[in-house]
Amino acid sequence: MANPEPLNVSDLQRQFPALDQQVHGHRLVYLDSAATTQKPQSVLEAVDSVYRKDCANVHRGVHTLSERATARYEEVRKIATRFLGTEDSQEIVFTRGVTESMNLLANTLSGLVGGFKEGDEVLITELEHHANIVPWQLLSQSTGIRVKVLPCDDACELVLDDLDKLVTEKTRIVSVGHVSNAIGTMNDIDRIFSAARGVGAITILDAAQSAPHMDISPKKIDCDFLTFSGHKTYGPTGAGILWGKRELLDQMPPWQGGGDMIRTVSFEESTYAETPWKFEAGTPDIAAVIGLGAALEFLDSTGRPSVEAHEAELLRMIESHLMEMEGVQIVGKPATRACCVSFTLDGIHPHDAATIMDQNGVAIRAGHHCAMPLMKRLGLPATIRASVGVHNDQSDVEALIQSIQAVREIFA
Amino acid sequence: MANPEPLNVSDLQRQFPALDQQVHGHRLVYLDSAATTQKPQSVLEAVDSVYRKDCANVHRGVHTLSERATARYEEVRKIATRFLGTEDSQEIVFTRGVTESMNLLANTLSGLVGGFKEGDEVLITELEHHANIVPWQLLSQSTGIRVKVLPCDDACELVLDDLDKLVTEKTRIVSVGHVSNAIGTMNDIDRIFSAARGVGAITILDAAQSAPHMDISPKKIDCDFLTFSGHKTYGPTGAGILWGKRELLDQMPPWQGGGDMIRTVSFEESTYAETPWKFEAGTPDIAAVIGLGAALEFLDSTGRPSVEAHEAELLRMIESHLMEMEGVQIVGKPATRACCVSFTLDGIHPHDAATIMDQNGVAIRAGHHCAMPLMKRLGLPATIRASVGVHNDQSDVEALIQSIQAVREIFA
Amino acid sequence: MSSMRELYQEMIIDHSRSPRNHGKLQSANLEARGNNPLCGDEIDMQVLRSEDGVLSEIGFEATACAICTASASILTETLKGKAENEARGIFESFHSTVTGESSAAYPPELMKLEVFTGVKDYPSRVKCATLPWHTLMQALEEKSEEASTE
Amino acid sequence: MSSMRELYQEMIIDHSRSPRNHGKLQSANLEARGNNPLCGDEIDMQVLRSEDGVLSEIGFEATACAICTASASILTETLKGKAENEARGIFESFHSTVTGESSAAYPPELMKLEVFTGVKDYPSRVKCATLPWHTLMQALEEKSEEASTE
Ligand SMILES: Cc1ncc(COP(=O)(O)O)c(C=O)c1O
Ligand SMILES: Cc1ncc(COP(=O)(O)O)c(C=O)c1O
Repeated sequence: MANPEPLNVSDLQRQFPALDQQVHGHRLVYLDSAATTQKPQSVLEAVDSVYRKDCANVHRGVHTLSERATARYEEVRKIATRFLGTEDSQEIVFTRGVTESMNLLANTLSGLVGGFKEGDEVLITELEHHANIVPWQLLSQSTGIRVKVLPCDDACELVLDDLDKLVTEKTRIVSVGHVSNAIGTMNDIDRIFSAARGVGAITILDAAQSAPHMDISPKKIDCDFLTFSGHKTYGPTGAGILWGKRELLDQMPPWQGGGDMIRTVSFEESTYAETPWKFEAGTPDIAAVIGLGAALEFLDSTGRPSVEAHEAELLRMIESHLMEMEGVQIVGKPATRACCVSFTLDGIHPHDAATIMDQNGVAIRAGHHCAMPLMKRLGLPATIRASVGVHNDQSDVEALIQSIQAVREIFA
Repeated sequence: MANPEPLNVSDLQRQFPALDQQVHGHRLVYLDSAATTQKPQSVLEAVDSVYRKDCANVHRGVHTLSERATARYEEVRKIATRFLGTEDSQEIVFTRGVTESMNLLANTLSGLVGGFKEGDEVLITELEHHANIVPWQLLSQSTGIRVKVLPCDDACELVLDDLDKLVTEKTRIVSVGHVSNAIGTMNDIDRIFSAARGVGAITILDAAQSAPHMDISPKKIDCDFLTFSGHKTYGPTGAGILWGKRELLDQMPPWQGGGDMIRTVSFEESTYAETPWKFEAGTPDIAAVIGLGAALEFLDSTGRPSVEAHEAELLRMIESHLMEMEGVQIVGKPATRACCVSFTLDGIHPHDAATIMDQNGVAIRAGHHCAMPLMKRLGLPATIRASVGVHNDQSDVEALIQSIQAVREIFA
Repeated sequence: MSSMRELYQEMIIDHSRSPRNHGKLQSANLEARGNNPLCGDEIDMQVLRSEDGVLSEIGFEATACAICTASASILTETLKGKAENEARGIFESFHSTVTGESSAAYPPELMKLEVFTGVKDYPSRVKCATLPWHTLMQALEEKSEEASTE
Repeated sequence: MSSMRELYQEMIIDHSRSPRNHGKLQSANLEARGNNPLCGDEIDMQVLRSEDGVLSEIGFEATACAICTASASILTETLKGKAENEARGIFESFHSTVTGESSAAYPPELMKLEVFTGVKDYPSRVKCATLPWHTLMQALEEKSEEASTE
């Protein structure tokens, strides 16, 4: 593959108004994109213009503002379809984000498999975010299905050799994160999903931490469902995408009831709208969806191969700097890394480090990263996580390293 | 009661940027607030400033942006508590709006009543919006409970004499709209809820169409739960409020699973966060919630008794104009009216009327208003609905009437 | 208001008030129901298709706006006596004209359809004009599902 | 960095590295567990309360940040030997000082608590300082629930 065009990072930086601020007297160095990304000007303008010009409810209105709002809202399904490289824009369901998508799936997939029965299994992994654990636990409580876990090794790589043992005739669903938000491990999705397909299981990809960084076309990643959060993809809070194969979505019952998701309502019986509207009950987050459209166009315009290459280089720089420092332990040694680097400082709790780093203008995350089972496996209460976005550059990496030095001075 | 201060409407109008536009060469006359309200400048600024300055995920961050975002987000619980005249800000649950609130309740109230059993009943009314019908129908399908309906008469007033017959020992939940979004009927909530309390039923108020217009303090309206949508209360799309009594919320199980709603997660078992966080799984719509805070402060600052008096006067004007016109039928004759007036034009379908009125700059809604069962009861496929907000004035009423005249000319 | 006069031309008002071929067609051998859930328009179309594939009779009943009713009425006048294939071709050109995809003029014998051209400027009303046509196609497919304009 | 030096004073670093009264108190007759789910801090506090209501022994174990650990350590030093009522009063003034509600100075015998005053400027860290205190109160209440700083 030819090298992608280098990113024009300084141009990108100028597009993020929030980066242009001081924190405790220092330039803001934002290394917490895995929690939520900053938003480019075009997204801010999209949201603002909805409220300034096209502020109306969607779908049911005949008047001009409502027609404009509806057209802009529905246009985002087409933008998302292009973003994913798929064809059918009715495969795009708007949710609040990955969490809501997973809950929707956990509550409606029974319609596909003809109901869950005791003994059925859902396979997840030890690297998952709580959003891909708790919905299945709740489903397990109400249906008796079992949640099985593909373990990871000390390098925080999934133990793929266990697949044969764990993927069996009982496996109905395999739901896996593409990239671990706690460690940065990029999982071998092809191998996991091909095992799943082998037993006829439904495959779900949590693309929360891959969508902002790489191409996630379902044509390449052969899966049944895929979901990501807009707010981690340079879009507003409140809107995310659940993509699913049309024939599957068509067979699933609705989840939430209310306006917009119905065809007819009577007190005796109601009939439901077509896919995807049957999954979008009530007034949707119109402005956030329209903002998400702008975000996906922004990301597409940067050239995703360039983003991937640029961020991989930043992560390599961070890793090699950290490896040179004494008393720094990098957590996990994934073969392919994206999104972030997690580490700990000997004798210093991550929260103390985070406070001192923030004092130096460096925003990172300290904690369990909503991956408590993984933290338990690693025997760590928390880690420090530096995650990257399109606007980060070498000077951010240097500021990160300096701020770690400052932490060590305080605790010297 | 002393007359409230008159609203300073021209001042209010200037606060809504979207009103300052032309539609088909005419000044925009927005009479569709019941679908969604326009947003004042302060709300736009609140949302925008989140993305420009305080853009971070909430609750788990130690860094400055995250601390600011968390503080602003949690502050809205206090603002909402003041808005409702209640005391405990942990009684405020953020949802996307009334639809999500109703689905949350339908899925978690079983935790309060010790599980639903066949024969249990939920009472709603013939005036309800689909958001207060379909969730109970779905619950009925999964649990066998029955949905009973308090009918309305030809004036679109609820038949309260039927209460004794319909509210029985079997009634577990009584869920009623405060003001009908299709007709404008203000229901006698006190009488309905006191009957409900008499049999120990849980009471739920759909305040979607009363919150923007009047005081809805749960201290006056004695109920267990109350919900409204931010986007109909001058706030952004994506955020609404579910208020509930603390001791009830505490007893209810969570609904959606994921990050933020947990205390601890392990593959064996998870424990959940306290009320209200256990109901807020995943990254919430941070910007919309903060915008909603600005909207509630805006509404409080206008003086709600003044809003109520001003809007009541506008509705009276619309009604009396319509009564003078030939070939116009007002739908419903509620004793107390808020929010809107619904009507039909002889021999002219509401959708044709809506298109022609829009051509005159007048935005109204034509359709079934997500109240299909009511429309069937009335024998109408649709009505024309003019609904009012704080920024409407006499000139808007005149424009409305002129636009109806224009419709009649086309169809003369 | 001139644009409104263009949308609501005399012919549309006339057909909506006195729809042709209105009322259930008793002799029909094909039928379908269509609805537009967003505005509540409902239409039933009945067709008598002869053995050689000619739509010899078309009837309809509707609770719908002027544009939908007039569209149904003019549809019946236009397609009655046409071969099924020809009818499909006319559907295609009608559809692409009212959705704004094509601006080709109709051939002289279809000039009546011209009155719906203005609809393309009113996106939420396009479905009103196309619903009867979609419903007819549904009837010809012998599908049991309702046609819908979602 | 002067503000960081103020937050992480020598005394805090020292107590976090060498916490006093650390380790399970075997003679305890009261205990409670506290956690801060947002950052993962976990603490177990044990108390030996004598019959006349004096907190004669206090011990703790913690997996927590420097501020939380130092707060627990200094708590034990400060409250050991105090009557329960007096301990509650000290909790109140500590709590209102670190949350910024009060800016009253501590009496001379409580001057050690002064080192946590800087915490009030770091809202997300206030809970780190108060967790041990909340947990102690939980133990005194003889409540079975975990203390939590949500
Ligand atoms: C891998 C992964 N999955 C799921 C989520 C949940 O996303 P959201 O909070 O937007 O619903 C996150 C975000 O923290 C994540 O990193
Ligand atoms: C009375 C009533 N209830 C519920 C709703 C649903 O609100 P939302 O679409 O914001 O969830 C509406 C809005 O149309 C309404 O008018």
